[in-house]
Amino acid sequence: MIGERWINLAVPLALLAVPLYALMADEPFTITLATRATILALAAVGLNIALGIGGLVSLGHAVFFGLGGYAMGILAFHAQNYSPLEIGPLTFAGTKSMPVIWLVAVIVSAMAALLIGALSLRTSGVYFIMITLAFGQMFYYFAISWSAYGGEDGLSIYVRNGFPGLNTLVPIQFFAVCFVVLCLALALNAMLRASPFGLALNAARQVPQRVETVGLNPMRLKLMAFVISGAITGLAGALFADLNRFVSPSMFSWQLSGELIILIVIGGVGRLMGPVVGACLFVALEHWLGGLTDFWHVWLGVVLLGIVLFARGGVVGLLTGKAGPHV
Amino acid sequence: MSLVLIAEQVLNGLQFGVMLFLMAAGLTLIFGVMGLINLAHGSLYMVGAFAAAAVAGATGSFLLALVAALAAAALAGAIVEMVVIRRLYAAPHLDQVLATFALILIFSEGTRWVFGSFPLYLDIPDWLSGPVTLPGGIAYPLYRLALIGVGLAVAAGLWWLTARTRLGIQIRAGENDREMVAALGVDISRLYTLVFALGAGLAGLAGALVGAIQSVQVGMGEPVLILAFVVIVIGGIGSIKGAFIGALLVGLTDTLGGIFLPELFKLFMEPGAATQTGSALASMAIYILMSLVLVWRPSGLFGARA
Amino acid sequence: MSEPILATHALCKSFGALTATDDVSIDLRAGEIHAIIGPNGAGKSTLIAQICGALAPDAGTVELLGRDVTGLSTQARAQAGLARTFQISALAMEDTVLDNALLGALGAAGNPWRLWGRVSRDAALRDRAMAALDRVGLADHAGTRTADLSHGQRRQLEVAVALTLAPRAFVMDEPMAGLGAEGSRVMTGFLDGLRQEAPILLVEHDMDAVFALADRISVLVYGQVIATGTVDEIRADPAVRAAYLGEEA
Amino acid sequence: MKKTLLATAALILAAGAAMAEVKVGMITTLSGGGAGLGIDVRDGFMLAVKQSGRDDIDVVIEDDQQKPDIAVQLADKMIQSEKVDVLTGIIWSNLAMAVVPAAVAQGKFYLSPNAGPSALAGAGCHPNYFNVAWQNDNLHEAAGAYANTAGHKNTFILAPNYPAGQDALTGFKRFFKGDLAGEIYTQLGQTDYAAEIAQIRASGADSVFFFLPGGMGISFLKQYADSGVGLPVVGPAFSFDQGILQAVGDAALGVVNTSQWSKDIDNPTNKAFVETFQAEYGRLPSLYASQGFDTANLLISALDKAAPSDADAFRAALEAADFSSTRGAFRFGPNHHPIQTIYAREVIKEGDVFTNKIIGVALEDHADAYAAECKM
Repeated sequence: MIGERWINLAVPLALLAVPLYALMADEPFTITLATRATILALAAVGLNIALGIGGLVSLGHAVFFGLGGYAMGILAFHAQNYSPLEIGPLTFAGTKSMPVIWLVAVIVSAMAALLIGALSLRTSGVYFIMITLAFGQMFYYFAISWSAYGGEDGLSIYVRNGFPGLNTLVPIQFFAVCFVVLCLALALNAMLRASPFGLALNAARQVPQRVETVGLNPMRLKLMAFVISGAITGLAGALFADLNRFVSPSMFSWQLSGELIILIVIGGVGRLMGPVVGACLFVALEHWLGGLTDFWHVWLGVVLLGIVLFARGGVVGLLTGKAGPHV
Repeated sequence: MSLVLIAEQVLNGLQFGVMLFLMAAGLTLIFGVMGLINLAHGSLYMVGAFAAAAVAGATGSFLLALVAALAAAALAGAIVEMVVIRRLYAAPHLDQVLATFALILIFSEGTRWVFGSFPLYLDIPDWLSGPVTLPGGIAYPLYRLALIGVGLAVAAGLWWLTARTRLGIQIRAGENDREMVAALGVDISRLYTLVFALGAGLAGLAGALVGAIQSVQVGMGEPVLILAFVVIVIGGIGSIKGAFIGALLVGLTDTLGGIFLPELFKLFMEPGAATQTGSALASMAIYILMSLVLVWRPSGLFGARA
Repeated sequence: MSEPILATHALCKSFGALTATDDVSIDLRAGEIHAIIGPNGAGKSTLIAQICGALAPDAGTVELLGRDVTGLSTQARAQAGLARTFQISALAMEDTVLDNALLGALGAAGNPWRLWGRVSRDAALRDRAMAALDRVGLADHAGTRTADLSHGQRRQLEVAVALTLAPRAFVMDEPMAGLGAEGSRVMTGFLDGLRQEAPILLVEHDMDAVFALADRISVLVYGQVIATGTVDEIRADPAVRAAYLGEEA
Repeated sequence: MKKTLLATAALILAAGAAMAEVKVGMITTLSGGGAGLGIDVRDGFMLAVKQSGRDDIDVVIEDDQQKPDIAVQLADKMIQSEKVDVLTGIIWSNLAMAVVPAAVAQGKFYLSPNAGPSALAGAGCHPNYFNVAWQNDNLHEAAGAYANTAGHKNTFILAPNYPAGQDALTGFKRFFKGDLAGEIYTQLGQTDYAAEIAQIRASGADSVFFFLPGGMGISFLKQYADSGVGLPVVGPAFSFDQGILQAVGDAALGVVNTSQWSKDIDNPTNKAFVETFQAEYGRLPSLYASQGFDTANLLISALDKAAPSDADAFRAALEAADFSSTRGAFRFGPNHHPIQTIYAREVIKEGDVFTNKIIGVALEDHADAYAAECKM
């Protein structure tokens, strides 16, 4: 058995090693794949705060992923067309600067998470799963019908947005940006777990009645977790849009919410590195199985079933020999 | 807008709702008795439709096709229950969501493997095709009337089953207390398989009935699945009565919203934009309805209080 | 006589046709242990739930330190100085013993919103948590996973979490439940000393403990208080003997 | 002398082009509900490659699962890792919008076998982008023109509420001269059209135009036939294509639809295509298969003249469109979209098989409405 601390160190190093190797072997597509895994991991790291620590099974996290994506899409769309963005009486200029886009993505998704969380947290269990799904569907259908920004067709951004001092069009440089963001999110996650808030949230998942009797409000703790979680997933959405230079309503789809949960469960619910391991495996599986057969979804399904039935605690759980937190 | 048209649209909403009920009843029954969230319920709907299309193609008989749909879906349900689902009853919701999501992948692509990528043919039998004229001069398709009839009959049948039969007593006892049922000497795992197969059979029947007027294709179960979940959540998970009321509510909201919302927006917007905005809002209407219901009653209309 | 710390006035609660709490008025005064006894199904748990705010009464009021708290949430009552222990241990089983105590300390500090800094390195919180663990004899187990504790140790941890709050009144739901003779003896000794810090409303089935500890006893039968008095008064009360102790009057 | 030298050089270049391996990346939908279309495009394309007898064309095929992000990822892979020269295969407009602008900006050629979003035909056109199928509006415009000739005066139109649906209604209205009895947008993926059919019945229309691709069209047609409304229906070929026609069955009989291709277009290329496709794959070819087939033949005709590495020459070779199309005459307009004849077809039953028969020409030598906005 391996200590979780070693995994926490080894996984990011491995994720870093793959594109570095690809750079030397001149396989730029592998770098793109690693970037995709990194961004999906970031989204799942966000979800894992709500899911793994807070116990909130959100089947609507695609909302935040999509909002982040559209924040990027809309700002860059106005910048590339040199048209102003008008919200009511206010007029903004579009932008192609990643830091500004990130800030907007984080703020917008945090606000959405606050609203959705405040309404959804009135329910629990299956109802919570379903009401978050309902919000996801609302955003999905809204985006499809919103023809000003492409509707179902989505929005294409022809050139990747810029980051001061970098050429983000070079795959390895964009990977580096995403990797650093992921590491920061992981550090935030680790810090959160050990903090007073993390302790209280962790207890709110396991014994909400206890948390109440020591004078704390478990709902508010969970809401805060939901907001932080949504904000990180939103940031991932903005990066994902930049990776593809494209946003579309499919970023809001319930299948995407489901995939984010899948990533976490494959890796290990509530584990710091669970989402990262899960995202890497998922992208690798997708790539490898997809090349093997047209019907690769069948085998993906079989692998997933195997993990749920026989590897509780996910891959990290298998490696450390410890079951994960109970959600 | 004439009264006749409104009456026809209400009938359409009812018919849609009644079909949703066939899906939702199984889903809510399975949740009520076993506490299981079954995302793969839509796959069983698809299995029913494909079985019906295959049998109708081979024999030309619509009734045989319906029987085949029921049987195939129930059988698929029973097998899935015994091989996979059985291991999930004690598992947290998260694992259930995931495992049944995996089953969707397997069912969908497996079906495509067997039947190919093109939609299958399944049509209304001659003796049910064409419109009939109802009182008030409404010309309404006979088949859709038949659907309403079948749906109501199934609803009545389910009520009778749960309220009046030995199996029903076991089901209701199972909802309340598993150990109690086991202590009464009922073979609990057989009961679960039976309930799962019953729910699956209903989904398969719905798939076949609807498949005759829609397209029998891979992935047809997923949109219906989401709607069925909306229905049971609105009605209160585990409640057959709730599923029935919820199904009608969703059916009517979806159908009437699609017609009246664009008209409503035309009162103060130019027609093109009104149609688009109205349609957009109509497609979100049932989800808005669902979140309103849940914010008002967090356990649905007829759900047990948490 | 001093002002009661905690009191209920004519509390009523029914579930459909079942009346679980019927016009219950009891009080808890400084320095005392007031035990509530009664047969199973007498409504003790329902009463506690209303006192602590988990359940809203149909009628009547709950007063804490002279203030009407009937409309307040559980957490507001906790902040006002009410600490509760659960009949079935409500502890974060996946976390360490210290973590559970830290949760109490965090509740006492009233601010769980700090997102940075290791909670276990916060001296103030840690000292408070360790002091409580020390008092119930769990200091050596601070690093143990709660799920690995024995049943008796979990009962002690329940009390320790309540202690971290430094409350004005305790409500304890069967703290002796499942403890052996030795465990009960230790817990009895501990509670005996605790009453000077804050009075205890004690729901308990262990009659030896109740008779050893209680300053006053209230007997709850079918949701009604049929008698309140000292140990001797209750022992002698014919109604209690009839209804509860099952003896002929 | 100089002239001869140049000609010789061109010959050598051409010969060199014929020798060098050409890599073609095909991104298309091979799994999920829309897989039928992608499979047809792929099969048609590969049939043409096979018939050309050339073994120097290396086609890399990948499944986009009908997801834009996957398509973009595959395009990156093909450009960065496979180093393809030409991309093709995308079925859906939204996927094309995600992939094409970036791919052509990186100097790759893209040949569209199906999707033709207006953005890529107008202001967003590009010298390296060629559409071998149609601009999205074309078949709808033809449907509008046909409705005029058929004498429809008051028609009811409907399409899903998404950009291609909005384009469809715009395209129809651009050519239709009669009145509109009603105009509705349905939900994307909607399966029940009872409410819309009731509105059609109540509207007093004399005809119906609809654009509902895939399963939506099957559902609509079955329900429409059963409703007994019975008004004449016009639509683009997408709902009457060989792949799904069998699933619609009798409900489609007699419906008129517009298409730039039909299996009974009378020319030797088409006859041979229909026969060999059937022999190779055991089913009748569809519209999509013909488009895949034409795309491959266009590519091969250009490869005979120049290598993609010589971008200008290769582009000129593509522009010439010097290949024999299943549609007969075929040429590109200034925005690299086809100028072609669009037919009106009627659904008939041949033995047990439902198929289409040409009943007339809807629009002759039709170009798209966006060509003027294209500056290249």
